[in-house]
Amino acid sequence: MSTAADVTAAGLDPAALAGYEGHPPRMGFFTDTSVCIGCKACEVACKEWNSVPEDGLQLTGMSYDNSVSLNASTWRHVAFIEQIGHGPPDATADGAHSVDGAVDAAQPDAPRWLMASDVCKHCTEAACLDVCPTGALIRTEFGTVVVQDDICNGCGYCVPACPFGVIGRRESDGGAHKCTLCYDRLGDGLTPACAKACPTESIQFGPVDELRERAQQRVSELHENGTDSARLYLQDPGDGIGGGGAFFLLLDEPEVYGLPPDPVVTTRDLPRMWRHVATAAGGLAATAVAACLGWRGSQR
Amino acid sequence: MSGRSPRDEEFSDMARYGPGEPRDSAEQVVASKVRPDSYYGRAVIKEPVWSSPEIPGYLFLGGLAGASSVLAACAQATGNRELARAAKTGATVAIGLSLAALVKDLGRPVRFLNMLRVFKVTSPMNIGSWLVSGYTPTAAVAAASALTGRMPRVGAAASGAAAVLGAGVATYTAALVTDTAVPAWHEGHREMPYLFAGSAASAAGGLGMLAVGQPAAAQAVRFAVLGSAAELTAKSLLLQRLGDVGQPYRSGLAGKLMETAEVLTAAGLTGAVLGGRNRAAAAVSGAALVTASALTRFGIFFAGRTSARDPAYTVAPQQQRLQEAAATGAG
Amino acid sequence: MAEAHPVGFQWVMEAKARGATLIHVDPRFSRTSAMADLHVPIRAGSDIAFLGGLVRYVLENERYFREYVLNYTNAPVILTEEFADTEDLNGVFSGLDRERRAYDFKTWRYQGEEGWADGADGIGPEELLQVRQAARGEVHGSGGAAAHPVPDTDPTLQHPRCVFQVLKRHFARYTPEMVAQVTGVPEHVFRQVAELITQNSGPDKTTAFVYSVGWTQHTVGVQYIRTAAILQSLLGNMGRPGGGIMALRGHASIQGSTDIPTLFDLLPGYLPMPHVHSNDDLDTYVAAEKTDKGFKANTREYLVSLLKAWWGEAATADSDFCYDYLPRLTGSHGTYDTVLEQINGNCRGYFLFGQNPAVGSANARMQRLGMANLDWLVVRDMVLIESATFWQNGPEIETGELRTEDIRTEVFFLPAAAHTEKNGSFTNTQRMLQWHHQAVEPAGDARSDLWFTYHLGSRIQAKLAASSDEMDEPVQQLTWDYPVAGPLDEPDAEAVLTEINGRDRRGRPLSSYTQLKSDGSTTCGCWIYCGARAGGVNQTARRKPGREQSWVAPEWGWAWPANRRILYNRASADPDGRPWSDRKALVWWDADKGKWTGHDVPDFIADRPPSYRPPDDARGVDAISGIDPFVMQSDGKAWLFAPAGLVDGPLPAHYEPQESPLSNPLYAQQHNPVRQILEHPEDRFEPSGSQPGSEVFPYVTTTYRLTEHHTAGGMSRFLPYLAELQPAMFCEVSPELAAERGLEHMGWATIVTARAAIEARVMVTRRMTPLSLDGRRIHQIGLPWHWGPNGYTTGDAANELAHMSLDPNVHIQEVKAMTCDIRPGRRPRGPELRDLVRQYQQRAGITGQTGTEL
Amino acid sequence: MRWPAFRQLTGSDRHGLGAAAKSRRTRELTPRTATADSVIKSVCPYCAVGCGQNVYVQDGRVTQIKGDPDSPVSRGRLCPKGSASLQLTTGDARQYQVLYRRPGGRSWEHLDLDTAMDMIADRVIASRREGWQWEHQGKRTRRTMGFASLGGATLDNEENYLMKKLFTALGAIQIENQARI
Repeated sequence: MSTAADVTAAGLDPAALAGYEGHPPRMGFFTDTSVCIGCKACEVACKEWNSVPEDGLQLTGMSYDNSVSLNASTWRHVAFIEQIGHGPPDATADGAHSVDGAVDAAQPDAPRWLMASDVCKHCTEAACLDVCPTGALIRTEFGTVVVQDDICNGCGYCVPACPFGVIGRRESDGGAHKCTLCYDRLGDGLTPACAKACPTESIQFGPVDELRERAQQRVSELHENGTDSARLYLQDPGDGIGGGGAFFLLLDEPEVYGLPPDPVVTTRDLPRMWRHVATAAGGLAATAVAACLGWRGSQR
Repeated sequence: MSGRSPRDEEFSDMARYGPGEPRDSAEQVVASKVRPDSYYGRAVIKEPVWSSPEIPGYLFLGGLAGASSVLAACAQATGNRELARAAKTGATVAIGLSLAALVKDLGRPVRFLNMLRVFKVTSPMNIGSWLVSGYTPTAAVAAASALTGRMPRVGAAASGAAAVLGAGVATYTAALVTDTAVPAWHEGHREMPYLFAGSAASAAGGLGMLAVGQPAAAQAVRFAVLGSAAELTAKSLLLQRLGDVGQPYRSGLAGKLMETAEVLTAAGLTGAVLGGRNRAAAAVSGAALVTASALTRFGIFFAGRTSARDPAYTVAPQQQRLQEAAATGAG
Repeated sequence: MAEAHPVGFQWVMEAKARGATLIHVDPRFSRTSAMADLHVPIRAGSDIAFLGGLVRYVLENERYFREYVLNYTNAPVILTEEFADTEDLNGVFSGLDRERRAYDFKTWRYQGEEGWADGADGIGPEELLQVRQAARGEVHGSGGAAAHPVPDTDPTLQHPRCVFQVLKRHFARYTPEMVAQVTGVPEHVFRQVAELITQNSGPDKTTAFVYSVGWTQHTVGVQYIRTAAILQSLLGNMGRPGGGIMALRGHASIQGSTDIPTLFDLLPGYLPMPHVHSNDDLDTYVAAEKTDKGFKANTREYLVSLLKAWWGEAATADSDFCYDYLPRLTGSHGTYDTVLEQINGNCRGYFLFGQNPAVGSANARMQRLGMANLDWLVVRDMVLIESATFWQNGPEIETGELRTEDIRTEVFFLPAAAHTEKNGSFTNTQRMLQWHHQAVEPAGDARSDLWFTYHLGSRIQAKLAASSDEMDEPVQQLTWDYPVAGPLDEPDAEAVLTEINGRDRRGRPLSSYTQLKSDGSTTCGCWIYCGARAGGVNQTARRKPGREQSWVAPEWGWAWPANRRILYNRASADPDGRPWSDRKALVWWDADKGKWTGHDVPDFIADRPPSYRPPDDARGVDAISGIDPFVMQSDGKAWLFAPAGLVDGPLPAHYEPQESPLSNPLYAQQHNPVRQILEHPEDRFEPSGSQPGSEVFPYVTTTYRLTEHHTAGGMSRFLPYLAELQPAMFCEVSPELAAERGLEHMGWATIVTARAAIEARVMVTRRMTPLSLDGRRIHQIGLPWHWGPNGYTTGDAANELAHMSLDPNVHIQEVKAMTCDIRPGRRPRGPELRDLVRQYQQRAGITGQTGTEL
Repeated sequence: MRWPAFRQLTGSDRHGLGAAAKSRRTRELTPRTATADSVIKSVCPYCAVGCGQNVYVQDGRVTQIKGDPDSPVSRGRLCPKGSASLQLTTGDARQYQVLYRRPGGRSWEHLDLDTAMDMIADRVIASRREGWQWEHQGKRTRRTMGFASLGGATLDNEENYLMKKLFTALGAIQIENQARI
C-alpha cells in the first residue's frame, strides 16, 4: 500500500512516506564483512548500551558463533562460516591448498573463515512496520525502524512477517525487540554503539546514500585485487524490500550466512490479499444466500 | 523447483553435521566446492511466536462466528427464525472465545486496547481488530434481541450489520496469516481466503445442523455442503500452486490434521446429505464438520511453523526465482 | 593478534589496505589467519627451526641489508678461539657444565677479551650458577649486558671467527628441507614466506614481527625472540618505522609490572636485585652490573637515587645509601619456586593481587596444594576467583584428596576497586604510560591496592616503630608518608608518581634520567620513568587527540624512556645520519642545527654527530660512537651473537620442547640442556621423542586465548555478556584426529597428561591442520585456557595439564607445546580421576627422572 | 487529541507508519550519556593495547563506558572485553564485602575492613620473623622467605611501586606477577 509517490533514483524516501516533513538524511549501516575479524565487540557494545539481557549459555558447535541468530535479545549477531578443505581433490596435489600444508589466501578455493556481523536491515519497505497493528513499530525521521517499547503489546505479528527473521518476542517481558540503530544516540548526533566499537570499521555508520557509494567503491576495489566473490547485498533500492537501511558486502552467497537470497516484503502482495479476502467475503455471503433461498420450511 | 527437494535428507543433515563436514569419512574431500544452502541448517525467517491452541482457535472461532452471522441473517430473511437464533447465539459465543484467545496470546495482554491505537490498512491484524470491535457488539445485540425477542427492529438491523461485518471477520484472518514471510502461508495468499471462507461456512453449517433439527437445519446443511466444497477446492488449488513449498501441509502433524479434517468433512457431508431427517445423524455430521473446520485451521497453523523452521522452504524458491530472472535476462 | 588484541589489529588492517602482506604463522587457523594473506600451520615448539631457516635463507642468498649489518650489528666482531658452536659439539655450546646444568660464558666472548673482567670474575662456579639462576637475563630488559666496548672486527665479514661467519655456519643445516622435517611447513611455503620477507625489507621497505606468549611460553622462549631479533637485524628492520619486533602483552600494565617490577629478580628500572655472591655492597654491585659503555654505565646514579627515594635521610654516603637494607637473592625465587617453598612449609603467607594461580598458573594442582599448606592467604580481587575458594570447591575437594576442614589456610578476601574507582597509570605494550582518572568512589569495603598497600605499610610501620631489632630498621626508616584524601583516605597516586619520576635536591621533579646524581642529591623511584612528571606536569595524563598530532602522536601519554616511541631509532638513518629512504624516514641528523631530529624523540645523544668516533679510553655515554644506534648495548651494536646476558646460549638453536613426539632432527641434544626443571612428585614429565613410553602421549597440545575471554577468566567468565559468547570449555581437533580417536563434534573429550586429566567439549574443525613430518602424521590439539570451577560459565582449567619446566633466562613455563592423549567421553569424577592419571604414568613408565636428563 | 488514529487523519502520516504513531516517550528519548554529570578519561583494564575509554558518571554512578575517539592508539574503538567494562565494574559478580575464612572453616564469615587490615599486618610481621634469614650459607642475605606475593600486571604502576617498596623493605623477595606466567 506504500504509494510510490516520490520514488527517486535512491529509491523510496521512507521518512517522507511516514509523514516527516523536512526530515534529516536517512541514516544506516554499511557492514563490510571482508574486514570483519569476528571479535563480537558489536554484540557486547549493543547489549551494554541498550541493556539487552544475556540470552543463553549454549555451546552450539557452529564454529565460534554461540549467539546463533538475531532475536529479541541479540540485536547484533556475528556469523562464522568455516570454508576450509573444500578444494577439489587435485588441489591437494599442487599445494594451492593442501589439507596438511599452508594456505594461501590468493589461491582459488583457499581456505576461508567468513565472519559477518548481522543486524536489522531497517528495510525501506519494512514488513514488521507494516503489519504492526498497534503502531508500536514506527519509521523514525532518520528512516530507521524502531519498536516503541511503551506501546508494543506483544502480539508477535512482526516476528513471522520479517523476511530476515530479525525481530523476536522476548519471553521475559513479552514485548518485541530489535535493533533501534541507537535511535536515542542518533537524536543527539552520536554514532550507534556497535559502529563506534567496531575495531576494523567493518560496521560503517552514516547517511545511506553516502554509504551506498562507499560500498560500490569498496566492492569494485575488491574485484580489482582479485576477490571476485565480493558482492553487495540489499544495497540496491530496486530489490524486494526497496533496499536496506543496513546493507552488506558479503564474500559468498547470502544463504551461506543464513540470509535470504531474494527477500521480498510481504506487503507487496497485500493489495491482492485484500482483494481476495473481499471476494471470499462476498462469496461467503452469496453462499449463505444460495443456501437459504427457496427454503420451504416457512410454509408449514 | 530446483532439482533437490528441500526435504532431501542429505542436504539438511550435511549442513547440520558440522561446519561443512560431509557425513562420510572425514578424509574424503567433496568433489565440488560444497556450500551448504543455509547457515548450519538454521531457519532464515522466524517461526510465528503465536501459541496453540490460542491462535488456531482464534482463527477457527472467528471464522465460525462470522459465517454464523452471515447464515443467521439469510435464515432470518427467509423466515427461518429458529436457525437464525441458534446461529446468532453461536456467533456471539464464538467471537467471545476468539477474542479471549487472542488477548491471552498477547505478550502484554493489558495493552490489548492498543490494537485500536491506529488505523493501518497495511496491517491485517489492525484492520481485523477494527472489524472485530465493530462486529462483536452488533453480533451480541443481534443475539440478545433474537433470544429475548425484544427490540426486533434493532435486532434485525444488528443482524444485518453483523452479517456484513461477519463476512469480513471470517475472511480477514486469511490475509493476516498470509501477510507474513512464512512460505507455506504467503504463497497461498490467493487461495487462503476462499479456504478460510469455505471452512467457516462448513463450520457454521455444521453448528446449525447441531443446534437445530429439520426443516430449519436444511439451510445449514446446504451452507455446509457449499462451504466444504469451496474449502476443498481452494485447498487443492493452493497445494497445487505451492508444489514443494506446500510440503508442510502434507507431512508431520500438520499433514495428519489436514487429512483427518478431510475425512471428517467427507463424513460430515455424507451424513448431512444422506442422513435426511434423522436428528442424531445430522447432529453427528454437524459436529464432524465443525471439528473438521477446527482441525483445518490447526493444520494450517502447524504447517506454517514447519515451513518457517526449514531454511530450504525460504531459500529454494528465492534461488529459483533468481535463476529464472537471470535466465530471462530480466534480472 | 585479531584474537587477543583486536583493537590493535586495526593497524594491521590499515597496513593491509595499503598493500602490506600479512603472514600468520600459528598451529591453528585463528581469526588472525582469516585476515592473513598466508597462513602457515606450524608444529608447536619448532619456531627456532622456522626462523633459523629464514636466517640461513637470508645469509645464503645474500638478502641481508649489508650497510645496516656492517655498521649497526656486531657481525664484523671476531670471537675468541675458545668458542665452540652447536655444530662442533652436536647441539651444545662450549662452556657447558653438565654437572651443574649451566653454561660458563667465558668462552663466548669477543676476541681480545679473554683477560677482561666482566664483573663475574673471582666467583666460584657454584656461586656463578646461582647468580645465573637469578634470571640475570631479565636484567637486560632494557639492554646493557657487559661486553668489551671496542672489540676486534673484520669489516669484510670473511674472517672464519667473525660473528657473520659463525652465524652462517651455525644455521647452515637449517635448509628448507630440514625446516619442513622439523616444523611440518612444506618447502614451497617456507620459500614463499622467505621471499615475502626479504622482498619487503631493505632501505625503503620494512617487515614487522609481532608475537606474544606463543613465543615466550617455551623452555627456549627467550631464544625464539632472539632468532627473530637476529633475522630483523640482518634485514635492517630494527629501530625503523614499520619494522622491529612488537610484543603483545596480555594485561593492561604487564609492561609496567616489569618496569616497576613486582618481580623477584629486579629493582625498578631493570636494576638487578642484589645477589648474595656478586653484590656485597654498593660498589661491588655497581662494578658487577654497570657496563663501560652506553647508558648502563650510570648504574650508580640510578641505584643511589632509588635508595635515596626509599630510605630518605637514612640513605647517606656513609650508610652506603642503606644498600645493606636490600634483601639478597641466592638463586631463583620465581613464582614456581615459591610454590615448592609453600608445599614444603617455608613460605607461610601469600598475597594475591588480581591474579588467579589456582587456574592461571602452570600445574594448577600444585598451585592449590601450595595454597592449602599456607598459614594465611590474602586475595585482593573484584570477584570470588578460584584462588579464594579452592578450600571450598577446588578440584582436590572433588577428588577427595583434601577435605575442607583439613585445610588450615586462613583466607582473607578483600574486595578490590575497579580501574574506574582509582587514579593511576597503566604502561601499555608500547611502553606508553597512560593515566586513568577516578570516576567514582569504590563502594562498600572495595579499596584500591594503593590504599591497601599504603595502609598495610603504615600499620606495620606503627607496629614496628618501637622495635629495637636491627631487622626492622629498613621498615622504620622507610619513607612512607604519602598524602591521603577523600572519604576513604586514598593515597595520592600523583604523589607516588612524582616519587617514581624523581626529584632534585630541592624536591622539584626531574625531567630526564641524565640529571640523576650518585651523591644522594637526587631521588628517583625508577630511572627509566624519570620524566613522567617532567615540569611537575603529569605527562602520562596528556590527552592531545591523535588527529591533532603527527602519526607518532608524542603528546598522548608518555613513553619511557624520555617519551621515545620507537627504540633504537637512530638505526632509521644511515651511518651519515641521512634516512635510509624518504618513505621510511623517522630520525635524522640535522647538520645546520648540529643535532638529531625527526618524527620521534631521537634515541641517541642529541648533539652527537654521526661522524663522532670515541677515543679508546672513553667511558660511559662518551664511548658511544656516531654509528652505535643500540645505545643500551655495551658495544652500541645489535647483537647477532650475544656474548653475555643469556644463560642458554649466545645463539639460538632448535631444541625439542620438554615434551615432544619427535627426536630432535637437528642435533643429538634433545632438550634445552640448561632449562630450569622443578622436580616434585606432582610435577612429572612425559617421555619424549624416541624414549619408550612417549607413544602414550602421541598428540601435541598448545594453549591459547579467545577474543571473548581474558587470561584466567577472572574478568570475563564472571560477566554474562562475555560468558554467553563462549559459554563452555572446548578443545579444537582436526576431523582426521576426531576420526582416529572417535571424537564427536560437540561431544565430550578427556585430555590427559602426566600431571592431570581434564574434560572439554569437542570442536571438530579443519582449522586445526594435521602435519606431515618426515612421514609421520602429527596431530595438534588446541586448548583455550580461560575456564575454572567458578563464574557464570565454568569448566576445567587447561593449566591443570601443564608442567613446570621453565625457560632458564626468565623462568616462564612451557604451556605452548606439550604432549597429551585425548579420548572420547567425560573425565572420571572423584578419586578415579587420580587413578586415571596414575595409570597413564605407569603405562608410559614415568619415574622421577623421566624428562629431567640434560 | 493524543489518539494517534486521529493524528493520522489530521496529519501527513496517513498510514500511521511514523509521525502519527510516535509516542510521547519516544519523542522525548535522549541518550543516557547526555544527562551525565561528567565524562572521565580512562584506559581499558583488559589487555596491553591500552585503548582509551570515556567513563560517563551520573549521580555518583558510572552509567556508561565507551571508547575514547581522541586516542591515537584505539581511535574510539573497543573489543568485546573493553565494551563489557561497564558490566565488569558494575555487574553483580563484584564483591564489596571483606570475607574471612578461619583455618579449617567450612564457609566464609564477615569481617570489618579495619580488623582485617590489622590481622593481616600482624600475620605479615609474624611470618616475616619466622622466615627471617640474616645469612644463607655464610653470606649476608637480610631477607625473609616467610611470605610471598603474586600479582601486579593488572595493577597501576603506582600500586606496583608501593608494593615493591614495602615488601623489599620488609625483606621479602618472593614477589612475582603475571609477567612471569
